[in-house]
Amino acid sequence: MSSTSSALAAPKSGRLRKKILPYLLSLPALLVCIGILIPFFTAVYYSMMRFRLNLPYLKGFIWFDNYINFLSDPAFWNTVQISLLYAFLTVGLELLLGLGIAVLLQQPSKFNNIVSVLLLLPLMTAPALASLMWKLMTNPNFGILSYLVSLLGFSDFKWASDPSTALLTVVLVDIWVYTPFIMILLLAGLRSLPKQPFEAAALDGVPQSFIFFRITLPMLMPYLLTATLFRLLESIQQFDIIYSMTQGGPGDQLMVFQVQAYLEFFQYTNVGRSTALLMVLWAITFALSNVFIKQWLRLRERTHGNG
Amino acid sequence: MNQLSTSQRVFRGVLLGLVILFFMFPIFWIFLMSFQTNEQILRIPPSIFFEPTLINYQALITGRLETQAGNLDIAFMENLWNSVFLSSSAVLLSLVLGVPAAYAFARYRFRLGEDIAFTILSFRFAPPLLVLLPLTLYFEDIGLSNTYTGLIWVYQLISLPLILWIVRGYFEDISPDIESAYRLAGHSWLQTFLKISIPLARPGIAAAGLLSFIFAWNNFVFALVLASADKQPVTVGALAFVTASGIQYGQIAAGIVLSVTPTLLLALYAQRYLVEGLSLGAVKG
Amino acid sequence: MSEVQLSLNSVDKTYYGKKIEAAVRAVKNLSLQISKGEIVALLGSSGCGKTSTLRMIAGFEGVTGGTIQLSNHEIQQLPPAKRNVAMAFEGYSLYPPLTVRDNIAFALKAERVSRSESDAKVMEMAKFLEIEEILERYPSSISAGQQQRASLARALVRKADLYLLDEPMGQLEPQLRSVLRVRLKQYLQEHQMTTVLVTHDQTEANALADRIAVMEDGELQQFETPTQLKHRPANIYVGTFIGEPPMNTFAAEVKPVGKGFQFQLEETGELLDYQKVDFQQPLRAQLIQHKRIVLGLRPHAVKLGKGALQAQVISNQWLGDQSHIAAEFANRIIVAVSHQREEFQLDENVPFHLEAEDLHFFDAENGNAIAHGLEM
Amino acid sequence: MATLQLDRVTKKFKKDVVLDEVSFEAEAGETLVIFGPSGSGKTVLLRVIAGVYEPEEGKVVLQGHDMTDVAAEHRDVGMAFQNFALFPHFSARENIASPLTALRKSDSEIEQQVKSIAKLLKIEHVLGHLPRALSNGQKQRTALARALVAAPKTVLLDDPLRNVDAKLRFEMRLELPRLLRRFGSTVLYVTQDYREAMALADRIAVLVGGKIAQFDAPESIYLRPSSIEVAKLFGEPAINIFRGQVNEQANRVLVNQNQLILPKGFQNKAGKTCDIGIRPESIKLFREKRVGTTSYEVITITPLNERSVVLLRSQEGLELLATYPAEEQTTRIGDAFWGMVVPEDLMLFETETGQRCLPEQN
Amino acid sequence: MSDKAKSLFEAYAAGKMSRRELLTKTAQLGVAFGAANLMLNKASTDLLAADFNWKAHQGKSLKLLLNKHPYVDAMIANLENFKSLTGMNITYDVFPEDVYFDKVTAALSSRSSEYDAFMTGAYMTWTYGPAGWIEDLNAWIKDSSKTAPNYNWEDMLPGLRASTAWNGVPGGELGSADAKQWCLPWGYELNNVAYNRNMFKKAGVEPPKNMEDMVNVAAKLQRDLGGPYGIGVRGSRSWATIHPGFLSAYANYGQKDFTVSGGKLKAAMNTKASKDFHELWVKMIQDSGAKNWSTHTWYQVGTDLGAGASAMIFDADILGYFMNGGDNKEAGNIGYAPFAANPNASAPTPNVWIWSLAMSSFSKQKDAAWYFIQWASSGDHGMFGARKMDFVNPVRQSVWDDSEFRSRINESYPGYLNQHDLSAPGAKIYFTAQPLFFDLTTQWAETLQKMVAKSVPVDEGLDQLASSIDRQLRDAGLG
Repeated sequence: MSSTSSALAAPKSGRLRKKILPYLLSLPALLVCIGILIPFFTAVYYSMMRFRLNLPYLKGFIWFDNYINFLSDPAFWNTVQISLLYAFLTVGLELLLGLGIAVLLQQPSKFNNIVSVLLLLPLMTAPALASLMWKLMTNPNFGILSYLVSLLGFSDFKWASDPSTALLTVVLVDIWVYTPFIMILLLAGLRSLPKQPFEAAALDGVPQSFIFFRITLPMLMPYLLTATLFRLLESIQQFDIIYSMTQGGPGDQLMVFQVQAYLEFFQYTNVGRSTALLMVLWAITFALSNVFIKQWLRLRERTHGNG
Repeated sequence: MNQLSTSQRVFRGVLLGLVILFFMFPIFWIFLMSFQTNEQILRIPPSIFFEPTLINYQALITGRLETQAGNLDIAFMENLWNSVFLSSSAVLLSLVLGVPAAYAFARYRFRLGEDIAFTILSFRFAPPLLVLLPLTLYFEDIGLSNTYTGLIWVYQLISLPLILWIVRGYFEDISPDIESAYRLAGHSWLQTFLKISIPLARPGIAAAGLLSFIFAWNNFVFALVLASADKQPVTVGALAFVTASGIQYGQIAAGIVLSVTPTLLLALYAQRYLVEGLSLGAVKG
Repeated sequence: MSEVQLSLNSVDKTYYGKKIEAAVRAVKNLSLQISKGEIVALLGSSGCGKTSTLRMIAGFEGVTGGTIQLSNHEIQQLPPAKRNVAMAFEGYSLYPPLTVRDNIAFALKAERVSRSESDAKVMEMAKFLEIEEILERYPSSISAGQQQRASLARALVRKADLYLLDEPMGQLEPQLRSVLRVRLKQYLQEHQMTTVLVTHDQTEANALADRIAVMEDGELQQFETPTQLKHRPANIYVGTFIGEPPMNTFAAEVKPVGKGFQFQLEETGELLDYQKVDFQQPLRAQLIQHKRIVLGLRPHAVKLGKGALQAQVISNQWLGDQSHIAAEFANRIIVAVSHQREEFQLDENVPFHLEAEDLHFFDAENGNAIAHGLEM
Repeated sequence: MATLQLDRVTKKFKKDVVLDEVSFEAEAGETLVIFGPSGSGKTVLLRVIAGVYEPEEGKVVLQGHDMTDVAAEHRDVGMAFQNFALFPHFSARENIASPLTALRKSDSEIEQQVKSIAKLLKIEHVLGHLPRALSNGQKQRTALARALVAAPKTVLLDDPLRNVDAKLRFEMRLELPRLLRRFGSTVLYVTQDYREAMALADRIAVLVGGKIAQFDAPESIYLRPSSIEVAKLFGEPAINIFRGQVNEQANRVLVNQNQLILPKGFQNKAGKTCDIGIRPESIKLFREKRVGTTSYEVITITPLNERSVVLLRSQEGLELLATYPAEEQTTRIGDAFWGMVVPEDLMLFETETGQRCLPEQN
Repeated sequence: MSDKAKSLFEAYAAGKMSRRELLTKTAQLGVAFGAANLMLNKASTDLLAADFNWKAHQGKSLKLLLNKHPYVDAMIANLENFKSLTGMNITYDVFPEDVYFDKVTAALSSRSSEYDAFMTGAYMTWTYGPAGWIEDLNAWIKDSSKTAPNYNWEDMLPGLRASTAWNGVPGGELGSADAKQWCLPWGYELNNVAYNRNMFKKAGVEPPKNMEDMVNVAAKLQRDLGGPYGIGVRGSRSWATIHPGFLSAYANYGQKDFTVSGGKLKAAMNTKASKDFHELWVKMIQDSGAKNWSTHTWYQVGTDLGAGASAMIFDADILGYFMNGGDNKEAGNIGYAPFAANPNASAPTPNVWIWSLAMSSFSKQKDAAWYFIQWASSGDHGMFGARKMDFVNPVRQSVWDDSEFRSRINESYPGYLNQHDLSAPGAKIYFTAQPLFFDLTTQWAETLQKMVAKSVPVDEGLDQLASSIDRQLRDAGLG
C-alpha cells in the first residue's frame, strides 16, 4: 500500500526542519527591522558628538557631553515635563472616555455597531489633517468653535494661541483623534468577556459598581494595558498634532521631545543635540514599554493558566 | 435580562448623543465646508446655510485651480494615489512578513523567540525621528532616497509590529489541534498554514491589517522627511493649499474629506472583523 | 411532601430569530411544582429546553408565557438579583480576577456578612468539596473539575430560597464524581435546600434527585421519582431515555390467544408467546383494543441461556461487575445485561426468553405507555 | 507482528515529565485502550505517536519504520480528537475528504469514499453542513469518519465519546468495534471511562503519572490489578480499601475488629499488615443471617442505574460500600443486611508500595 | 505664424517698435493675445540667444526644488522658452512653504545630487554655505564663457546683491569684498504697512507715523471697528516672526541683534532702547493683535487682511499686494504706507526677504544649473514676470524702471510704488550674518511669545534671552 512507501520516502530530517522552521518564518520580518537598527546605532553615535552641520569645524566626539548638558538645561527639563504631562493627560482622559463609550456601546446591536464604526472616523483622519481641521474650527475669525464659545460668553478664548489654553486645545485634538482607538480596543475586550461570571454576579445581587470595579475592570486589564501601552508610547512621542497646531509654542509651552528634536535637526542643523534628545526619549519609551509588557505578560501567563 | 429603567435609558441616550456630537461634529462641519467657497467659509459669523458648490472637489480632481494669481497645479489626486499605493503596499508587505512570523511566535517556543518578538515589537516604540534623522543622512548612499521602496520599508516600522502583535495573539487562540488534524490528514506544513491557519485567523489578520493601514495612511512625518513631491501622500500634500495668494480653506476641507474616504470605505467593509479580530488574541493577553 | 416552594405554571419560551419563521419554541407549556427541601432534576438531551427553563427561573431569560412562583411570590418579572436564587453554572463562571476564596465569598461580601462568618462558611464549603488547597489560586490556574467545584461552593455558600445547579458535576473525574454525589445529596437534604438540577446524565439525576422531570423537545415528558421513572415510564421516549443500556423496543401486532396473548413482531414475524400467562382484565381489554403496540424490554430483563427465542451475539462486553451482550434478533439489535461474566462468543446463537411481567406496553400511535408488566 | 512500537518514550514540558520511558507494542488490528485519570499523559502519548509532539527521548516505530523524526503527514496515521478539531470553514464533506485530497485522489473517487463512510456512520444527510451546524454526535462521527476514511494503518482516537450523550455513547460503544474491525487498523483509544476501556479494548495500558502502571487484557486488570492505584481506577463505586492485619495462620485478616476470610497462599504475610481491597460487588448481601455473614446497618443508599449502592456499617464500625441489583427497592436507611465477602475476590496490597501481593503458587 | 507677424516681432526685437504698438498690430493680424505674449517672449529669448551659446548643455535635464510661490508660477509659465532656448529639460518638486525649508535641509544634508538648484532665502545660506552645501556663484558670474554678455549683474539692486553675499565669517559684513555670492536674488519683499482703506476711513485714522502712533492707531481701530482686530503681525514660534515688521522697526531705532568685536559676537537685544521698543511692540499685540497671534505666520497675517479680519498689517509689502487682488473679500481696498518706527528716523529701514536661487554643491551638472539660474534671474525673465505675472517685487532696477510695469501697478495697486520707492534705499538685511541664525531668532520669537502672554516681564525676558544667547554663542565658539 502507498502508505508504507510514503513513509519510506518521508524526509528523516523532520526534527531538524521543525527546529529551523520558526527561524525561517520570523527571520524576514526581523531582517526588515534590523535594517532600521543601523540608523539607530548611527543615532547613538551622533548623540555623542558635537555635530552641527553648519559649524563643520566643531565636529568631534564628546562622549556624553550632550547628555550632561541636558542636566543643567531648563529647556530640556521643560521638554521632559511637557512630554510626560501631555502623555499622561491625553492617555488618562482617553482611557476614561474610551472606556465610558465602550461601556455605552457594549451590547451588540445594529445601532451600536453603526455608532462604533462612525466613532472610528476621527481615527481615520490623519492627525496632521485633523489638526488642520481643528485649526480651521478654532480660527478666531470664522472658526465655528470660536463662534460657539463666544456665544457662551468666552469671546476671548484663544485656543492653541494662548499659553493657558494651548495644552488643553492640543490635548482636545489628541483626544478627538485617538479616543476611538482605545474605544474600539476596549469594546472588543468588553464584548469578548465571558457572560457567565456576570450572570453569576447578577444572580448574587452584587451591586453594579462592585461588579464593575472588582470583575469587569480586572478582566479588561489586558486590553487596558495594550491600549495604554500603544497610546502612551505614541503620545509621549507626539509630533504631528503639536507641530501642526503650534510648532511647540506659544513660548515653549508645548516643546515636546519630537518637536524639539525636529527643530534642532531641520532648522538648527544641530545633529548631536537632536539625536541625544531622541535617545533620551527612546530610553523613557523603552523603560515604559518594558514595564507595560512585563505586566501584560504576567497577566497573560495568568489567563493561560500558569499563574 | 438587561432591563433598564426609563431614566437609565434616557441618561444613556443623552451621553451617547454627546459622544456622537463631539466626535462627529468636526467631520460634519468640514464636510459642509468642503462645499463652500473660501468667501462663504470666511463669513462671520459662520453659518450652516449656504449654496453648495463643487468647485473644491472639481479643483482637486482635475488638479487645476484658477485663482487670481494664475492657475495652480494641485497634485492632490497624485497624492491620494501615493497614499493608497504606499499604505497598501506597506501593509501587504507587513502581512507577508508579519503573519508567518506571528505564527512562529505563537506556535513555537524556540531559542531567542521571545527576544526576536520583543525586538520587533520594540520598533513600534522607537521615536520615528530617531530612525529618520540618520536615514536622511544616508538614504542617498543606499539608493533609497525618494523611492517608493524606501518609503515602504520605513513604513514597516508602523505596520509590522502592530500586525505581529495582534495576529500572534490571534493564532495563539486558535486550537493547534485543528492544524494537527490537517497535517495528520497528510498535508504538508505549508498547505496547512495556507488552508487552515490563515483562513482561521482571518478576522485577526483583517483587523490588524486595517489598523495598520489606518496608521500608515495617517502617517505624516516619514513622508514629510523622506518623500519628494511626486511620492507624497495626502497628509503632506494637503499642506499645499496654503498658498501665497491665500489659504484655500474649501480645498483643505475637500481634501480632508477625500483623504478620509478610502479608509472609511475600507473600515466599513471590514467593520465586522474589527471588533471580532481585536477581541481575541494579542490584546486579550 | 409539604409546602410548594417553586411553581412553574404553563411556562412558555419562544426565541424569535430575525424572521418569524425562525422562531423556536424552546419550552412548551411547562408546569412543575417543587416542594420545599426537594431536589428535582431536569433531565433530557441537549436542546430539550432544560437549560432554558433553568435560565428562566434564574431570570436570565424572560418567560414568553406563564408564571413562575417562588415562595409564593411571582418572580418572572423580577431581575435576577431580586429573586433570591443561587446558581452553580456549568462552565467557566468564576470571576477570573478573584482567587477561589474570593470567588466563593464574593456574594457574602456584597451582602456584608461579617468577615469571620464568611471565612468560616467558605472553609466549610471548601472542605466539603475538597478544594481547601486551591483557595488562594486563580480560576485560570486550576482544572476544569476544580473550577466546577468552586462554582458549586459559591452557589451553596449563599442562603437562598432556591438552588439551581447546571450540570454541577459534568467536569469531575468519575471517581470523585461518585463520592461527591453522595455527599452533595446528604448536604442538600440536611439543610433542606430546595434544588433544581439540570443534567443530561441520568446516573447523576438518579443519584441526586428526589424526583426527575424528563424533558424532550421543550415538553415535560414525565415528572416522577427515579424508581417510578424506570419502572413506569410514561412513554417510549422516557422508556428508552432512562436506563443504561437503553430499553429494547419492538413494534408488534397483538394476537389474543385464550387468556393470554401472542405478540408478533412486525418486520420479521417472530412470535413472542404469552398464551399461558394470565393477563388481567383491564389490561387485556386495552391490549385488544390497540392491536398494534410497541413492546419495551429492559436489557436486564432479557434472560439469556434458555428460552424459545434465539439471537446471534454480535458483541459481548464485560465491564467488571456486569456484561453487556448485544445480539441480533429479528433484524434488530437486542441488548442484554447480566450481572455476571458471560462467556458467549461472537456469532454464537444464544437462546433467551422474556418474562411477561418485564414487558412494557406502549401505544404504537402516540408512544404513550399502556401498561408495565402485567399490572394495570 | 508489532505494527506499533514505543520504545522508552519520554516527553517533557519544560521541567514536567509528562511521559516517563513509556514502552509498549501493539499488534496489527488490535484495539489498545490507553486508560488513566486526567493529567496522566494519555493525550500527550497519542500526540507523540501522531507526530504532533516530539519526544525528548525514545523511539516511535510504525509498521517497522522508525518514525520519531518523520513529520506527522508522512506517518499514515488517522486521529480523532477529543474536541473533534473539525475545520470550521470546511463542510462535513470537505472535512472527511481532507485525507483523500492529500493523496491526490480523483474527485469521483473521493466522493465515493466519503459517501461510503458517511453511510456507515449515518451522517450522509449532513455532509453539506458546516461543523457549527452539526450536533455533538454528528461532529463526533464526522471526526471519526475523517480519521478513518483513508484507512490508515494506525488510528488514534482521543476520548472520542467524551462529549456525546449517554445514549449515543452506548450505541457507539457497540458499533465502534465493528467499524474498526472493518478497517483492520491498529487502534489506540484513549479514555478515562473504565467501562469504555473494558468494553472496547483487546488490551489496556493503564497510564498513571506518565508511566504505564499495567498493560494487560481488560479482565486481568479488573480482576488482578497490579496496584491499589489501578484497582481504584476500575469499578464504580470504587473498590473498598482497608488497612488490615493478617493473622498468624494466614487464613484470616483483621480489619477494624472484623474478621475476613483470607484466600489461600498468603503464608508469607502471616502476622503482617496489609492493605485489603474489596470490590463492592464482591460483597454478597442477604436479608437474613447465613453462615459466615456479618450484620451491617444501611447508612446511605444511592441508586446507580441498574444497581443500588449502599454504605454499610458493621457493629464493629467497619464501613464499606456494596451494591445490589436495583430491582429490590424496599431497602431503607437503617435496615439491616447480612453480608459476606467472597474470599477469592479479596485482594492484598503492600502497604508501602501499594503493589498487589500475589498468592504463593503450590 | 505668418510672415507678416514674424516681421513685426523682428521689428520689435530690434527696438523699432514699442510693445504696445506690437500687441495692437498683432491683434489686428488676428493673433490671439496669449499667443502673442508667448511670441513676444520668444522674440526676447531669440534676442538673448544672439551672441551667447545657450545650447552648450543641450539635452541635459535639471531638477529644481521649489517653494510654492507666485514667483515659481511665473517661472513655470515661462519655462518653455528656457527649454527651447537651451534645449535642456527641467523638472521640479514644489513644496508648500510650511515644510519647504525642512525638505531643503533634508535633501542637502543627505548630500543628495537629485536637485541641481533650489530656491532659498539669504538667511538659509548662512547655514548652507558653512555646511558646504552650496556654491559660491561668483565663479560663474565672473566667467564670461559661462555668462551671457547681456546678463548685466550690475542691474541687480545693490542692496540685494550685498545681502546675498557673505564671507562666511560669523558677524562678517554682508557684501564685503571677500564675500561669496551664495545665491542670486530672484524676487524680494520689504516690510511696511498695508491697511484697509475703508476701515481706516471708518475709524477716522491715518496710517501710523511711528511706533507709538502705530500702537494707538491699532488700538483705536480695534476699539472702533468692533470686529476686526487692529494690526496683524506674525507671531509663530519661528525666526519668521522676528524678521519682518519687527526687525524693520527694531532696526529703525538703530538697534542691532549682535555686537561684533574682535570676531566675537555678543547679544545686543537687552539694551534700554531695545527694551523700550519691545514694550511697545508687546503692548501693541496684547491690545490689538490677532487672538491667535502666536500661531500667525505670513499667510494668516495676509489672509486676515484680505478677509477683512484685520485693519492693517506690518509685514511684507507683497502680502498687501496679493491681498488687494483675486477673490479676496477686501480686494481693491488695500492701501500701502511706508513706515519708520522711530520718530527720529529720517526714512524707513525695512528688513528684506530675498527669494534667491542657489546651486547645490552636490549637483553633477553645475554649469548647466548655472544656465538655468542665469536665465531665471535675467532681466528678460524678470520683465516677463513683472509685466505679465505677479513677479513682484522684482530685483532689477531695469524692471522697476519699466513703464509698463509701473503703470500697471499704479493702476491696480495705488500707493504701492510710492511705498516701495520711499523705503527701497534703506532696505537690506539688518540681521548679523552668523550660523546660529535660526536657533537664536527662534528663541527670540519664543521670548516674544512669553512676553505677550505675560509669562515673563519684558526686561527680564530680554536679559534672560541675551544671556542664553551669549552662552550658546560661546558653546559654538562664536561668542
